[in-house]
Amino acid sequence: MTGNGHRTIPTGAALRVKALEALLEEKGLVDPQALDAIVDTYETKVGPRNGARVVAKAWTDPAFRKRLLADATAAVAELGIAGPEGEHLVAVENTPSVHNLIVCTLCSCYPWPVLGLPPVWYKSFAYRSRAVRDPRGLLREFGLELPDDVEIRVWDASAEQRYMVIPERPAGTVGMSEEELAELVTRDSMVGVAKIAPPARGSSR
Amino acid sequence: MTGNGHRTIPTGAALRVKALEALLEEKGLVDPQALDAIVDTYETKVGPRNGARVVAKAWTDPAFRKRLLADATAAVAELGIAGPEGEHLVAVENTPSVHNLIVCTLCSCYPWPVLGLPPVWYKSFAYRSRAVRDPRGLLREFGLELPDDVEIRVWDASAEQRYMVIPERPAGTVGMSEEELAELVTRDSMVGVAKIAPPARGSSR
Amino acid sequence: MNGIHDMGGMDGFGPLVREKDEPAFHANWEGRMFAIANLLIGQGYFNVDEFRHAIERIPAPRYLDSTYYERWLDAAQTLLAEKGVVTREEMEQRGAAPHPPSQPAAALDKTAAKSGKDAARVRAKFRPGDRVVARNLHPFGHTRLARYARAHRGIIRHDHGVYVLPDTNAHGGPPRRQHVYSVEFKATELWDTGAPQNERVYIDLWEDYLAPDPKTPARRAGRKAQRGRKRR
Amino acid sequence: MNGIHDMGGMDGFGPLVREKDEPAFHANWEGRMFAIANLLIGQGYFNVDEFRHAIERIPAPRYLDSTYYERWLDAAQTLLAEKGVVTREEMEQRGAAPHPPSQPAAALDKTAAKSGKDAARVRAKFRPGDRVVARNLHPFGHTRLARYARAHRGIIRHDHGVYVLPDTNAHGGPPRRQHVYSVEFKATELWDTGAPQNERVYIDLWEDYLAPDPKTPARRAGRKAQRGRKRR
Repeated sequence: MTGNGHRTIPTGAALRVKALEALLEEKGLVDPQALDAIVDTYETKVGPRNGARVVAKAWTDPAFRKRLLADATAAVAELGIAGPEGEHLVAVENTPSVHNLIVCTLCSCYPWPVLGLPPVWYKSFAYRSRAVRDPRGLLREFGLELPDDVEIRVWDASAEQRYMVIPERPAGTVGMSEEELAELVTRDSMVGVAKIAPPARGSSR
Repeated sequence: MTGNGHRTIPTGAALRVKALEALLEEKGLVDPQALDAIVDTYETKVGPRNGARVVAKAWTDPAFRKRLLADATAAVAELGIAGPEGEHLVAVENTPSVHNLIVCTLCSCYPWPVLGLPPVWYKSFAYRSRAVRDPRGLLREFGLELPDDVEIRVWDASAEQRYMVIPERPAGTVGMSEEELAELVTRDSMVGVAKIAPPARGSSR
Repeated sequence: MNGIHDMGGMDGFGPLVREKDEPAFHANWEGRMFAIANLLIGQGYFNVDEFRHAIERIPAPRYLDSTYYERWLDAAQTLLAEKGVVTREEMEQRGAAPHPPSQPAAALDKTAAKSGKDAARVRAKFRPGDRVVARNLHPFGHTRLARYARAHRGIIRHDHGVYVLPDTNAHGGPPRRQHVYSVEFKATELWDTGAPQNERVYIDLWEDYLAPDPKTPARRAGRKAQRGRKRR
Repeated sequence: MNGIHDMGGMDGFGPLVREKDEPAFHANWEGRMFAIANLLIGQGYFNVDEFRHAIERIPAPRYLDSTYYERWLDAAQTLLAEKGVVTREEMEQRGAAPHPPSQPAAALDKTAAKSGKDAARVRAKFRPGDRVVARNLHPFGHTRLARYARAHRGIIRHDHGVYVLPDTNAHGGPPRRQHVYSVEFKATELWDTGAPQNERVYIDLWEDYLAPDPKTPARRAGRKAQRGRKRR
């Protein structure tokens, strides 16, 4: 019991879920293959690489960036990205003077189609409770020290909108391709708990 | 884990307290006999019978009642009642139109010298959380249904004041002595979660 | 309800703990639970607001002592039993006894229920720039109005359009459709006046959660007055 | 701090459970723990505000999963270790390892620390009948201003006299002595406007927790004006 919302010790939940699934299947309420398909989708198909493609395109295509900031749901659909918890996407953009951070204090809402399922820390009580009250202190624990004059905007996803952060394009990336840029974009930067480091010299090209 | 703040299963706490006490005694920080004396005081000497004596006197001695409502600390001292958590006593009086209830939402402050140590339910999360928000619903769980037109006053002991309720004197007690009346006064009535029932016919005259 | 789930602004949960190279699911059962809940919602056995409320109804000590998907399991079982889809007894017999919730589901707030007559209202009451105050609502049922916002003043920044109000939708009430707004609150308003001046929290709030800020003359009134003057 | 201890007005703790013929202590160790803590406070090893704050600093999940005297044990051990009276190692060696708190003790709020200059203020700022608002303070340290009262309006009903402010006393700050008032709040103000009209909550609040209600002309100001008029 760490206050972290996650235990590594196995619990009775495994047996309870197994029994519940068997019961629901016997009653014909859930189709085991449909369950397999959902699990497979979130284990292999949906994840932060989707969001990284969106960010890289926004960095390199000013018209796309504009469409993304105006209507993120429609913009990411251009890249074939859509799905549950992405029906009402909102993209918020970091600048040298504004830093954005996303949270869901009431549960753990998260933009699944662009970022995949949230990490345990995003669902943790520490993150949910502190993001709106002490964002600077929280970011410091992520190793991100923001200058005092940078404005922090915290987005609490309490309704149907799901937020993603467009991080700042790092220095030293002039001339890189969209694909190369997408490689640099981390999940944490799209939640707003990290910046993107400039690429290591000579690593890409 | 019942949300009740109390478990009946033995825990590691017993061993930890034993170890701590031994350590503190070895270092000469606490005197085992002083500990014995404190435990004995609250197990045998201090309890709701003190409060019952106060209430019975207030019912039968109008001048005392007046002093009690004006300065309860001084008034109960007349009966030889004093001690920790009783330094700043306040007595609040129930009437046919006003019902008082005491709680400490932040911890479990309680007027020890007049009522003894609080019962587990007074310290429970259910009581602490609900007394200020839904006193009628809470009292209903205690079996006390108050008419809608009775005003409820909840006293949250968030500072040094410690509250006790002077319940209404029940019907059918005319002519009873102070000692007989004191027998009728329950702890729950002095917290404000119960009324005092009229005495059973013939039980005490 | 003012449950433990409503933890924005609370202290006492200790430092953040992170894990390297985290998988989508930490165990097979987590993936199955995720899929089961999504399928049951998708098939209409219960809706997402009912599901969230069932999670909120997990007794607070158990909520804090559970992992994320353990809470999903408790909530799904609670709803399956309450809706009679699978009985409590069936689940018990299979070794998957549902854990009793802290309160029953049927806690449709009086205020929310009464206002069902407004179901068709879709005209926006507020516009970007309007000053508002988050109402001090404390329904015993489900709400998405976080405690830390209540009674605090903000500014409408964006109108997200029309959505169904969770407060009734979680309780089988009429589908109240209304505007949802992004409301900007200064940290100095939500927390201490000593909070940093350049921190803001944006909360998405249904129209029913908001009232015009009585402290500042409503822009709306100003606009109407102006229009009136033009007509004259 | 906005800890789980500050649970006034929360839901999710289930029904009340009562026990018949309850003893003063449910086990020998409970009595010993009660006596140890009282003796340590009485002898000055720590004060009651520090002790309360140490209880509040128990991580929230553990707080809810502990019994009353288990919390006393955690808090006493935390303070003994932090104050260097008994080292963590000594306790560990005896099989009584202290549980780490959710945050360190040294969280003296900036605002509280700054106002130390007022230590000698004992004149009452408010009088019975004055309308006040509980300030929206969110110190990271100890406070006795419950969340459910913050930003809400009430009426001063009684002046209890002068007491030391816990917010500084729990953190080794200067002893700020000031008036404590019994403040009456209507349930309709604290909770929904739909709450019963004839329910009131009386909360004892230190003067620093209160501000004059900006919404209503202060009686004080009115009295002063009257006095002024009389003098003329």
